[in-house]
Amino acid sequence: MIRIVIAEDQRMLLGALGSLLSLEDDMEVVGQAANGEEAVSIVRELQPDICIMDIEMPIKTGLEAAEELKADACKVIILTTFARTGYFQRALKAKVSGYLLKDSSSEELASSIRNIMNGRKVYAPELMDDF
Amino acid sequence: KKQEKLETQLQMANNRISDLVKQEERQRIARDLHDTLGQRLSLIGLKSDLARKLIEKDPERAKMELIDVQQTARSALNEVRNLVSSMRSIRVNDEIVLVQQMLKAAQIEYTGAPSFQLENTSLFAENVLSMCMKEAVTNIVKHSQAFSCHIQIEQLEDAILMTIKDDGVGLNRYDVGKGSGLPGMRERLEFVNGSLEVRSENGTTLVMKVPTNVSQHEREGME
Amino acid sequence: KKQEKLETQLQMANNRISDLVKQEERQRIARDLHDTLGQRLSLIGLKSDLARKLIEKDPERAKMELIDVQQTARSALNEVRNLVSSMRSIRVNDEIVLVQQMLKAAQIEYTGAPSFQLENTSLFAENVLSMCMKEAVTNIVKHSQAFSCHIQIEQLEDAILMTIKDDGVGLNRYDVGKGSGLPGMRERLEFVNGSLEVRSENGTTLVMKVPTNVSQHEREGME
Ligand SMILES: Nc1ncnc2c1ncn2[C@@H]1O[C@H](COP(=O)(O)OP(=O)(O)OP(=O)(O)O)[C@@H](O)[C@H]1O
Ligand SMILES: Nc1ncnc2c1ncn2[C@@H]1O[C@H](COP(=O)(O)OP(=O)(O)OP(=O)(O)O)[C@@H](O)[C@H]1O
Ligand SMILES: [K+]
Ligand SMILES: [Mg+2]
Ligand SMILES: [Mg+2]
Ligand SMILES: [Mg+2]
Repeated sequence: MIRIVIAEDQRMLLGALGSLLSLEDDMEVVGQAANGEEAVSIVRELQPDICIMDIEMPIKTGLEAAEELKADACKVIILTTFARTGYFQRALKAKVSGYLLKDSSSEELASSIRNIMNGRKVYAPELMDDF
Repeated sequence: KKQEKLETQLQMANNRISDLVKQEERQRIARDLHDTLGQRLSLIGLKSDLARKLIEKDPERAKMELIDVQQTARSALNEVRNLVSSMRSIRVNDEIVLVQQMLKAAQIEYTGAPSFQLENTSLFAENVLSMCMKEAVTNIVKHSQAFSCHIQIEQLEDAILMTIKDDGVGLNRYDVGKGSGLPGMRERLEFVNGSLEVRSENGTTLVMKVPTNVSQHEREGME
Repeated sequence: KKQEKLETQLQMANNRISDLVKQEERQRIARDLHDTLGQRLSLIGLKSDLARKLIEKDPERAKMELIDVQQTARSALNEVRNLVSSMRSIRVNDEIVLVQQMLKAAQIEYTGAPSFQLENTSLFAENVLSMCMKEAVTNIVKHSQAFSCHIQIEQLEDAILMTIKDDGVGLNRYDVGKGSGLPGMRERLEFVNGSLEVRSENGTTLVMKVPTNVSQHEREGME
């Protein structure tokens, strides 16, 4: 089982994303966080394999949280709606394993997660060429 | 010599300003779009995905998710509409219709003209006049206890004068500054180099002045 | 007298132009948004409604409709993305980072400064410089076979000079006009009253000049 924590400040998105991933046979969503700070503490507590992180969140952004988790075993995937100047660079600096679009289909997301579990890195091309 | 230089400056300033303004305006809109629409569209994507997967496993929940999708699409559409209409300019003659409806609903008689003819006014200045008209009439409905309201728009040589008058309780100078309506009007008018005058005599009278574009003669000298 | 008049005209023209341009740009974007996003959101609303009603009667068709909904949401989001990125200006210091990555990937050494300081440059002019930088470096990566690339930006009294130099095979005058890159750069530069010079000497050197804003002294006369 791939154990996943999701951090997203938009409640409805958080719920939908959680349900979608739970539907995958090999995945289980073990925790949910509504901001970056919560994400860090839940990850430290539950030690999941993957943490999926929105960027724009209150208290602490997804990028800040990812930087804090840089040395942790948990792999971080950043999900975002739009590319913004500097984001991708910061994501790379924080050594995130994935940098993906929020509107990728759940099949794509699930297969990215599996690839990342196998040690690969997955970056959405749409997000790279205009950061 | 000096004159030629000024003319070149005028030309360059024109180019420069139009570039900058366009850029700034786009960026403002871009920010708006980003924040709200982007989120909603992502949500629609995820929820329709989820609903599809739930159809067999849990048809009742699938239905709930679809109600959310529909609701989210509706909100997003409203946002687009608001954004679009906030980007469109409001014509004085559209606003006057709305204003008459407001007054009618408040049983205040409207004694002005049913529509107006504006000349040499930039769309932007017209927009400002429309917004002021709306705010002034909202105040009349809310605060004046008036029986009637009169709106007059005069075309002067180099300005447009809009006068909005009611026969209600009037206001005193301590009232100005209590809310954000009158200060907002003044600020907008000053932005187009116009002015606002507030008088209290047998009710309230607001006089708003907006300069019109340079005359045809002068304009020819510029292009 | 005449001079004073011109100065007033300059001021008024500035205001008028900026109002109009803003308004035009908004309306253009508003039309786009309305036509594309509005359509797609309505479609999403309809299809999600339909899917919900089909869940029991025809689950397979419900699934198809939901695939459409998801696809439509994605297209809409892409449209927003394109709109937003066409609205965003590119700062020279963001572009220089990208350009260094491109060069690194092509194993061409970058020998210029890591970032630059621009003064008195309009966002728009900066945008043009960034686009030229990107195109010039793309050409170096594609055509030059160079070992190194040098970028220099100088602030002159009334202009910015950007020089991009490589030590590759160079080009001849028949090359200019073969593609759309160099002509596009020239056109954009001329649009901001700038210029492009192409030299071939131990590689290729492009010199791009963009006038800066009128100096402080002159500007004071305008306001
Ligand atoms: N036509 C009027 N007749 C009588 N009093 C008025 C009239 N217009 C404004 N006032 C007084 O002036 C005050 C300030 O008006 P203003 O529009 O600035 O704020 P507001 O209407 O109270 O609040 P808002 O910020 O919602 O506009 C009002 O609260 C009211 O007391
Ligand atoms: N740095 C360079 N070194 C060598 N040759 C160059 C260099 N830059 C341009 N050229 C030559 O000039 C030609 C025209 O360049 P230009 O950028 O206008 O078009 P392009 O790169 O061929 O196509 P595109 O329209 O995709 O830019 C190139 O095809 C190439 O032969
Ligand atoms: K990590
Ligand atoms: Mg968020
Ligand atoms: Mg008010
Ligand atoms: Mg080229």
